[in-house]
Formats: sequence, C-alpha cells, structure tokens
Amino acid sequence: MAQNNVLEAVREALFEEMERDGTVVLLGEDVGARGGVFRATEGLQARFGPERVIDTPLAESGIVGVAIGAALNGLRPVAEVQFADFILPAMNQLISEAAKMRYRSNGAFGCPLTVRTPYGGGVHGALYHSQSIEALFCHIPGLMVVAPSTPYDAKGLLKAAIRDPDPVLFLEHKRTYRLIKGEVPEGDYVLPIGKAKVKREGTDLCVITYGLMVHYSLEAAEALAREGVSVEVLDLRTLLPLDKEAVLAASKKTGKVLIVHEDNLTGGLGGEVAALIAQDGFESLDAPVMRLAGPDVPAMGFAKTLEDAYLLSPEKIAAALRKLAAY
Amino acid sequence: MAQNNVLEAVREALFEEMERDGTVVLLGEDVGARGGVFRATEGLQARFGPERVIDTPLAESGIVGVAIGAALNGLRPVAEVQFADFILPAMNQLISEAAKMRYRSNGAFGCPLTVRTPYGGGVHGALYHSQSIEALFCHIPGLMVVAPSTPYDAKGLLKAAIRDPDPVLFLEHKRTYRLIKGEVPEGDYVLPIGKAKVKREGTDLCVITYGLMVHYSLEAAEALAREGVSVEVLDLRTLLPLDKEAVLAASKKTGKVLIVHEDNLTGGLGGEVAALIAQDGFESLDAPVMRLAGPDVPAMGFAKTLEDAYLLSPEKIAAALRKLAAY
Amino acid sequence: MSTQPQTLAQAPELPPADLLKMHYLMLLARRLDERMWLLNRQGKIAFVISCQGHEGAQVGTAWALRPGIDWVLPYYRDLALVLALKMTPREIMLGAFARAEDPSSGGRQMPSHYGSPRLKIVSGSSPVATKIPHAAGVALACKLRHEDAVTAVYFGEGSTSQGDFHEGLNFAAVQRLPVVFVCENNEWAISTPLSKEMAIERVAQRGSAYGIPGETVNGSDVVKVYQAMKQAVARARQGEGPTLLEVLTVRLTSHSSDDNQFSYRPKEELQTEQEHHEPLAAFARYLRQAGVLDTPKEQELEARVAAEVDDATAYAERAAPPAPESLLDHVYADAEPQQ
Amino acid sequence: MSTQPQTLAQAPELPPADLLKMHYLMLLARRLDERMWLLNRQGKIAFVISCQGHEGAQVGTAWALRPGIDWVLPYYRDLALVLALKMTPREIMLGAFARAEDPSSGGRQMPSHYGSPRLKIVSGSSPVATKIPHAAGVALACKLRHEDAVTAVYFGEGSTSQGDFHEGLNFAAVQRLPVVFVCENNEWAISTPLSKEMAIERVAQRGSAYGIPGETVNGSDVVKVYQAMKQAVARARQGEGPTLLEVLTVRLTSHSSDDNQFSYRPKEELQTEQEHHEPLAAFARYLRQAGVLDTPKEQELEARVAAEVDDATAYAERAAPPAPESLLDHVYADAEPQQ
Ligand SMILES: Cc1ncc(C[n+]2csc(CCOP(=O)(O)OP(=O)(O)O)c2C)c(N)n1
Ligand SMILES: Cc1ncc(C[n+]2csc(CCOP(=O)(O)OP(=O)(O)O)c2C)c(N)n1
Ligand SMILES: [Mg+2]
Ligand SMILES: [Mg+2]
Repeated sequence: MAQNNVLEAVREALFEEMERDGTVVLLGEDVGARGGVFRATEGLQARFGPERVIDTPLAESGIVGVAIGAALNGLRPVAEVQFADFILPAMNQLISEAAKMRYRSNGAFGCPLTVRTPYGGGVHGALYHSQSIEALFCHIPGLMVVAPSTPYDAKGLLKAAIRDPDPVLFLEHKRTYRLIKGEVPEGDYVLPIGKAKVKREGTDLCVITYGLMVHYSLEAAEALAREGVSVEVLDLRTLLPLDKEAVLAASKKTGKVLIVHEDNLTGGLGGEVAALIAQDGFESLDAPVMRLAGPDVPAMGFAKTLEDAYLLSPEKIAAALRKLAAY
Repeated sequence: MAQNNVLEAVREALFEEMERDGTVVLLGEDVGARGGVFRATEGLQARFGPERVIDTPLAESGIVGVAIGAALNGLRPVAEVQFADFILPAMNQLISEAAKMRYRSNGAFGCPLTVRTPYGGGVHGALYHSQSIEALFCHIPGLMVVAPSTPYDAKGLLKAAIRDPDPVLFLEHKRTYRLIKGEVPEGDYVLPIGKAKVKREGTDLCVITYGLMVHYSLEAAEALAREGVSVEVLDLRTLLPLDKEAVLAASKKTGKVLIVHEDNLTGGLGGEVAALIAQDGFESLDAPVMRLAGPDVPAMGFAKTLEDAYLLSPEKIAAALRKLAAY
Repeated sequence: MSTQPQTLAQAPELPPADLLKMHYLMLLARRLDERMWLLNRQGKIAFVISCQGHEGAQVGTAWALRPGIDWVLPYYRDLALVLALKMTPREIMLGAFARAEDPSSGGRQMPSHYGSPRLKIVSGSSPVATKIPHAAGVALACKLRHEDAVTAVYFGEGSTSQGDFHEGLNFAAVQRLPVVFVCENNEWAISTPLSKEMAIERVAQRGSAYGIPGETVNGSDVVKVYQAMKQAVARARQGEGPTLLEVLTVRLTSHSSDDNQFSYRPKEELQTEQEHHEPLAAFARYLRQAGVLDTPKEQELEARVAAEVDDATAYAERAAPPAPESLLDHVYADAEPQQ
Repeated sequence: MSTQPQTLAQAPELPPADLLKMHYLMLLARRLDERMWLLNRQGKIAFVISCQGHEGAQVGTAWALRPGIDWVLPYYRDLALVLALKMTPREIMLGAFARAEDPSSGGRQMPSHYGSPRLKIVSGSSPVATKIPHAAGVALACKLRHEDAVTAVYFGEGSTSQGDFHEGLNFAAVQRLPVVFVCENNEWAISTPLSKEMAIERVAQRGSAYGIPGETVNGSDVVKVYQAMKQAVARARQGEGPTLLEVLTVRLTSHSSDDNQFSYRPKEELQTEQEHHEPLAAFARYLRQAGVLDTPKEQELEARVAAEVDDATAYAERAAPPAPESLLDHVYADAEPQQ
C-alpha cells in the first residue's frame, strides 16, 4: 500500500470521485491552474477541464450559494473555502440554506453539497489563517461535520461526504497535510460518517479528541504508558453527528475522561462531549470530566512565542493526563 | 414605579442613552418612521433626527460593518438586526472584525458596539423568525452576549451594553416583548454584565436557564413546590462571559442540576454549562447533570402543531424536574 | 416611478386565448390574496404577504417561461407567478393554513414560501437574496448538462442591497449562465423608501457593474413585461448570459399582515401609484380596448375565480395539520420519517 | 490593461520637493519590500506580501491625503501608502519580524496588517473587503461631527467580488459619505485572472451601480493618480459623496512568499506589464525629464534608503518578541494586561 500524506489522500479522493461520477464538480478560489493554495486540487483542472473545476471570483457566500443551487439541480459540488477562517461570509448560506433545505421543503429538495476547508494552526498563519471553526457548525441540525486525522480516514470520509445526500462540512487540519503520513489503499473505499475510532486501547484514562490533537494525544498516551498509566485515545472523526456510543463506551471503560481540542475552550465541542458524559455516563465516572483546549482568546498570534503559547502539545496533554490519573 | 413590558424597557434604555450621550446612534432596517418591526425604536427618529436614527439599506453585513467603523471612530452605535435569524450574513463582521478588533490591534483600537436583535419562538414565526442564535456567539472571545428575561434587566443591561467599550450582542426574546411585565425604575440605572441572578431560592434541585425559559422554569418550580420539592432557579442573564461562580454555587447548593434552553440541544449553551459543572462542580453532584432543550431540528415550524411540539413549556420542565428529583 | 399615463404595448405574438388566460391568472391571484387577508383578520391564518399590485410583473414574465421545464426561484410576493407556473389555488391555501398537505413545506414554512420539484420551483427561505446565487448554481448545472432550460429568480429591489445579490450576479455574468434576474421594484422595502435603499433611480443600472444588460419595464404593461422577459430568456437560451430585468410595480397593501403602511407611507403616494400602475385594472382596460374582454366575460371569470377561491379555502380549512411528531422528519435524508 | 506607452501628466501644483519626496517614498517601499523577501528566503521572517508594482498608486493617492487627519484603511499591499502616511521603516520591520514593539499588532498579525490610531490608520484583518463598510462607518462618524476629514479605503480588484464591497459602497452612496474607495487593480487575485473575477473591463464601471463616479487611472503615472485622488477627495470634502477610484497596477512579485506565480501566470504577460507599467522606473524617467532628478541625486537617494533599510532591519531583528503570557491580553478592555 502507498504511504501518502493527508493532502495526497484528499487529492486522490477528489480525483477518484470525479472519475467515477460526472456530476461531481469542484469550485473555489484558485482551485484551477494553481491547484488551490495548498495544492489539494492540483492537476484536476488539467484532467477534468474548467467546466468541472471552476475558479470562482473571491466571494465565499457566492461560492457556497452557487454550490447549493448546483446541488439542488443534480450536481455533487465540492466547494473549497481557501481557509476555514474565510467561511464566515458563507455562514448564512450554510446555516439558513444548505442545512435547512431538506427540512424546510418537507423532504422535497436535498442538498448533496460538500464544503472542504483547511483549518487549525501551527503553520504561522496568525489570527486569520489558524482558526478552528467546527464548533459554529456542530450546533446546526441538517449539517454534518467531519474532521479526519489520518490520510486513510481523509480519503474514505471525503468520498463518503461527496456521496452523501446531505451537506457535509469537511475539515482538513492544515498542519496534518504534509506532516501526517500513512497507508492509503489505492482505489475505492468509503468510511461511514458518524463513527469514531479507538486509536489506542487503554484502561485507566481516556482522551477524546479529533484532528491534529489525535496525534499529540497518542504521543502523550505513549509517555504515560512509560509511566505505567494506560490511556485510551478516541478519535471522533465525525463531529456532527457525534458517535455517542463510542464516547460513552470510552468513558465507561476508563471512568476518567480528558477531552482535548485545539479550538478555544468556551463554547467548543468539548462542552457537548462533556455534557453527554455528565448526563448519560455519570454513573461510571471516577473523576471530574476534564477539558484541555486552546485559551479563550480570539485566535493565535503570528509571533512564534504567541503561537506556541496558544497551541497544545503532547507535553501539555501528558501533564493534564497525569493530573487526572492522580485524582 | 412604572409597570413596563420588555419592549418598553428597551425603548426607554435607548431613549435615555441617546439623551445622555450624543455619540449614541441607532442604525438598522426600518428603525426610523416605522420604529422597527416590533416598535422598539418608535419615536426615536422623530426625537433625535435621521442623522442619529438611521434607516439603512437591507444588508446586515453592511449594517454591522458600518457600525464597527463608526465605533472605531468615536461613536457608540446600536445596530438593530430585524430578526436574530438574519444576523447570519453579519457573522464575518461580528466574529472576524468586532470581536477581534481590540485583540488584533494589541489594544490600540476598541469597538464599543451594541447589536440588538429579537430572537426565540412562540410567535408563529416559523423556521426563519423563531431561531435562537446565542450558541454561535458564546464561543467567540472578544464578544459579550447578554439575554435578559425581564423589563428591569433589559433596561439596566442594555444601558451597560451601550456603555461598554467592547462589542455586546444583546438578545431580546420576542415572546417576552409584550408578555413579560415588571417594575422598571424611571431614570438611570445600570446592571453589570456577567452576573447571573437567583430568581427563586431552592434546596433540592436547581434550574439554570435564561430568556423566556426563566419564566417557564419559575412556573415549573412553583408546581414542584406544591409537591414539596424545593427548586432554585438561576437566570444567567449574561451568556458570555458566563457567571461561573453563580453556576457552581447553585450546583453545589442543590447537587442536582437541570439546564434548560429553547435553543436546540446539541452544541447549545447548555453543553458549556454542563461541562463547567462536570469539571469544577463534580464533587458536589448527587445526580447526572441534565439538559432539557429544543429538539435537534433546524428550527420550529409554522403550523401550531409543529411550533408547540418544538417549544418547551412549564409542564415539560416540571416533568424533567420530577425525574431529576426522583434520581 | 414615472407617473406618465402608460401606453400599452401591442402583442401580435400573443393570441387572445393567451391574453385571457393571463388576465384570469392575475384575477385569481388577486382574489386569493384578498381572501387570505380576510382569513387573517378572522384569525384563521396567521400571516399574509401580498402579491397585490405585482400581478402584471409576475404573469407577464411567467408567460415567457415553460412551466416544469425552466427553473424558477420565486420570492414571497410571487403568488401570481406560481399560479402561472401551475400551482393550484388549493396548494396555495394549504400553505396559508399550514397544513400537512402543503406541497411547499408541509406547513413548516410561513405562507408564500413556495417550492415544488415537479414544477421546478425551488424551495425558498425567508432571508432575502440568498436564492440569487442558488439561481446561478441551478443554471450552472443546466449548462453543464447542455440543457436548454433557463433559470429565473425573483426578488424585490430592497433585496438588491444584499451582498448575495452582488455575488450571485457576478458569478452568473462571469460564467455567462442562462439566468434571468427579475427585480420587482415597488420602491419600498417594508418602510424603507427607494431613496434610502440606493442612490440610483433604476435597479437596472446595476447590470453594468457585471457586464450584463439591465432593463426596466413597467409592470402594469403586461405585454411589454412579457416581451422584455421573452428577450431576456432568448438571450439566456442562446448562451449570451444573464439579464437583469427590473419590473416597476406598486405595493397595494401593507408589507404584510403584521404591518400598517400608513404609519410611514403617505396615502396620496399610494393613490397616485395606484391610479397609474394598478396592473389588474390596466390589463382589463387593455383587453377591453383590444376587444378580447367584455362585461359578461368578466363576470363569468369573476364567478369562476370566486368558486375556485371558495373551494380552495374550504379544502384547506378542512385539511389536517402536520402531526406533532413529524417535526423530527427530514432533518437528514437517512432519518426515516416517523409516520 | 492597455499596453499603450504612457504620457505622464504635468503637475504644476506639485513642487519639485514634493515630487522628490514621492520618489523617495516609492524607492524606500521598494527596497524595504525587496529586503523582506531576502529575509524570508533566509528564514528570518515567515511571510512577505508585496507592494512591488503598486507604489505609484499608493504614493500618488496618499499625496492627496493629510496624514494623521484623514482616515485610511489600507490593505496588505499598501507598504508605500503607509510609509507616505508616516509609518517608519522600523515600524514596518517590527511587524515583519513580529516583535512586541510592532505598532500595528504587537506581533499578533501577519506582516502588512497595518494599524495606528495616531496616524488614523485603521487596523485591518485578513479577510478581504470587510474594511469597506468600516470605511463608510468611519466617515459617518466624521460627517456627524461635521469634521472635514476624508476616509480612504484600499483594496484589490479581486476583493470587489465580495458582498461587503457592494454593501459598503451602497451605504456610503446613499448617505453621501466622504469616502474614497481606492481599488488597486493588478488584474490578479492570487492565481485568478481578471476575466474570471468579473465580466467587465474596468472596476470603475461598478460606480454606476451606486450612483457614484467611477474613474480609472494608470498607476504608473503618479501625477495623474495624485490628480484623480485630489479630485475625489475634494468631492468628498465638499459633501458630494464617495468616489470609486480604480488605479491600474502591476503585481511584480508572486502573490506572497507562499506563492509561485509562474505556476499559473505566463512570464511574457508579466514582462509586458512590467515594461509599460513599472511605476518606480516610470516615475524616475519622468523626474529626469522634468529636470528634478539626476544620477548623483539618485545615487544619494539609494544610499539613504539602503541605510534606512539596514537600520530598520537591524533594529527589528534585535527587538524582543511578544511575551508568551501576553497572548491573554486585550481580549476585552477591562482585562488587565498581564505584564
Ligand atoms: C436577510 C434579511 N433581512 C431582513 C429581512 C426582513 N424583511 C423581510 S422582507 C423585507 C423587505 C424586502 O423589500 P424588497 O426586497 O424591496 O421586497 P418587497 O417586500 O418590497 O417586495 C425585509 C427587510 C429578511 N427577510 N431577510
Ligand atoms: C474572505 C477572504 N477569502 C479569501 C482570502 C485569501 N486571499 C488573500 S488575498 C486574495 C486575493 C486578493 O486579490 P485582490 O483583491 O485582487 O488583491 P491583490 O492581492 O491582487 O492585490 C485571496 C483570495 C482572504 N484573504 N479573504
Ligand atoms: Mg420592494
Ligand atoms: Mg488583484
């Protein structure tokens, strides 16, 4: 099997889906000759032509709005938002339109739209090229939010997103693009949206997380293993709908939960996960449900000192785990 | 003291602040001769002129964007978004601009902006005139989110919002506008942003809530009192920043917590409140932290059957309290 | 809007039967609309938003479209338009009464939020202008499949202030998509007059910002409206790209049943407008002059329309509301409906 | 962009001293910019986005503004503009190195996100076009206080596709606000050519959608740029409302240090552009012809600029980065800074 990085896995999924299904079209800023600013769509316009890989004007609401219209009328559009931070002008289209289309038409119209966007920090992107935006969408019934952490998951889940009859926000952590490599089967496979994955089995504590933090948490778990503490790591993979069974199973098994995300703490997805456990997993808890997340500041700064101060690390996660283990 | 409803309290606060401070200006759709679609700004254009009460074009991003510019340059704008559902086109201005202005300029520029908007259901507003949008903003450091439940709080908190040097989203539950009456002192008083209020003392259980649900919860608490169960009711009043001390105090005092909101459950503010308690109030919990909220559907329907099915009621809250009491 | 007396265009290409059908549809829309206000005042339906004064713009443009073939994205004033596209009075009243059978939304949306996959009427929301980029997307799909369907999207002049208007027209212009952007300009956005919405006289002037033709036509001259729309549709179909078509209308009612327009609108303004731009009366006059309509025919039409309105009202009033549990249906495709 | 050889405008109102200062600022901007690329390639600064090719547009327009009195909302290409508004090379380099002393953001924002309350340069963000409604709001406040300050806001042509462009211009036009909207049209938005951004030839055509004047001027003819801006500023100051001023420029570099423009842009295109529109060389030629500049003067200028660039680089390189704990400061006004 090929060793690919996340970027290559995304590109492969797009390529294969476009080959397979003539209704799949890409649209976004600079997705054509440039192949996107991260090169995720490189070569696709050359292969599929400018009618199916569309360089759009610089207008995110328009991009998503046009994609919604195309989705209503038989296409399977994959819209790229160049950086997740720039999805905000499209919030109205995503929340008022894409998410509510099926519901408001009593099932008559569907919106099989995928919106891909790179999110997250650690690439000196400063305040407006580093943000995590998932929490804003994990509150929106009618949407799905997917955030893979590995090349394998990225390919299988992106294919699932494109084939799904409902709108999916597909979040690609930009730090993982080139950093994270792994085996990716050539050819077609699809992973189910809505299923978390146990990345490491453990019995004393569990970490529930997603995205880049999966890798940092695995490193932290390794460190704790060396200290004799067994840590389970659950990768949510899909953020909406949450895999409640997997969350409650991990919590029940270990009795001590640490929820980790890069996004800032207050109002983040961790609150929902903690609330779920505090209500439905209460009886098996041996300790407070802990959250470790980015600080409550608008975003991470450009200076390396500020970026490092904002970001979590394997060390910070290990420290939180030690505290929890000692409870 | 005068008995006013919430609408009158809002209008009075606006009037008094405009009298007091010549830099306060209002802007929004139909805020002038029409006095806003709910008449919250009635009479203000006649009194203060079209230069200070500005009927804008139909463009929410523009309204908020212009207000931000005005706020940067010495004014205290109060922007009205006609219905909270229509704040979504302005998300980028609110999150990328208003919330981050001070932070990104390292404290050099401030943004003393207030955005008022009517939210919530129960007025046959259907999918797009009934939504609760607070959760989307309670995740945004740099913003404050205020949601009063009574005329007294509405007046005092709106004045605080207008005088605050940072951006405040001021949410007025439209069902409370005419329904909820109460004493409102004439003349100036200001209530602090960030402070919850115990609306009813109790010892067995507590309800943590805000907005219209405060009134429904008080009714439910009354019903439980008749059954010999003592329920405390905490009105959050400010949703960001949360009054953590008040939340933890209520939880500690009663050991059993029910969080109630009209907004749909998943990703709602209740998750954050529950997570706070599950982490910092864990040791005094006698039962799972329960949430009662709107169902996870895009919004409430127009048909009365659908609206009623969506909405919480004193009875539904009382039923949840009984279940929790029996735990 | 100019107050010059209008001269109605000649329409050799429209046979008398068509002209009469158009008149019938305008009348039907007017009478249905009036009945809804009555029902609202009786407390039977919770909300009305009117087409009154816009019927000429709507039926005139609709006549250049092929119902069920061309795609249409209407807005809340477009009752006469959707009737012309073959929605039935019963379907309209089912929406007004928020019944389970309402084909647009099953009673979920406010009245006048039309939708029908069968008729290629795209479900619309309440936030204005969001549908304008949708229209470009719908047309993009048609173009990709080399279909000759045209997409028409409707909106008020106030809604052209929204960013989505700009982004939608720009995208369609760059891609030369087969879309007609129809602006029904009644010079009011609720209480906001044209002069506070924009610093131009004619919305059509906005076409030049996108490199597309912008045209203005008087909405009480139904035949001219038809001709202008026909040209725009032909341009679209021939691959010459989008047109911005502005149709001047008059809002005869308050903005909606929740509004009272005389709190901000001078009565005389409305009267003047009414005299010069009331489309139903103007079209009837034209048809009489053309010898297509006479008093007996008109009485017959009124009777037929009244019966249809009665039937639709009675049918919808008796129809069942959506079941409470159905509020959980159709959040996602794979969620089984509960009933 | 037309490739006709340009004829530089005469500028009787600009004394030689001004012309020389303008040239100095353009040169300073160019050399600072070049140095930043060097530092980027050395791994010393993480990101560069260039003004190269835009200096004429920026200094020409700046010359019609009063630094510290008129309000300016620049965008990331506006290095020459902010230098003309009296930001210093040290301040620029402090931003490039993301130092605590960076006056724009204390090292929080990417380089070229300028801000200074003292100079009335409004802090900008990365999402494009959001600042356009801000400019209207800033001007609204000036108008309300009957100040004669004008507000100028700058952006690229690609950014005119955003809804906020439309909403901002429309608001300013309706309220007749004292704003000049300056579009630096380099015909590229990263890799997207003008033809995929809009179906018009000139951004200035968009003015008519708002009922405001739209004008196009060649950015390598600095004096003409100045004259056009002066007129627009005068109009604003006299209460005649906003102007959309398009200045044609050439993007001499890749979009940013993260881009390689030859992956999408034909080399010849850039060469042609460069020959005809390179503003620094064109202005120098003009000054020589006018007898204001000669070789010794130019050498002297180059030496002075080099020294300034060296000083700024050395100063900023030595300056301290922001303290890690300071990331918690300035979320709200009442939060005490931690240090
Ligand atoms: C985004 C958004 N903001 C506000 C509203 C509230 N609203 C409904 S209709 C309307 C006025 C629309 O005016 P216009 O577009 O001219 O259409 P008309 O009603 O005059 O036909 C407003 C402000 C809305 N529906 N959507
Ligand atoms: C809302 C938003 N979307 C995308 C981007 C990414 N981006 C940065 S600059 C740019 C191109 C801007 O082109 P133009 O406005 O012509 O300015 P130029 O760089 O050519 O001077 C893009 C797409 C952004 N900054 N903001
Ligand atoms: Mg109108
Ligand atoms: Mg450009």
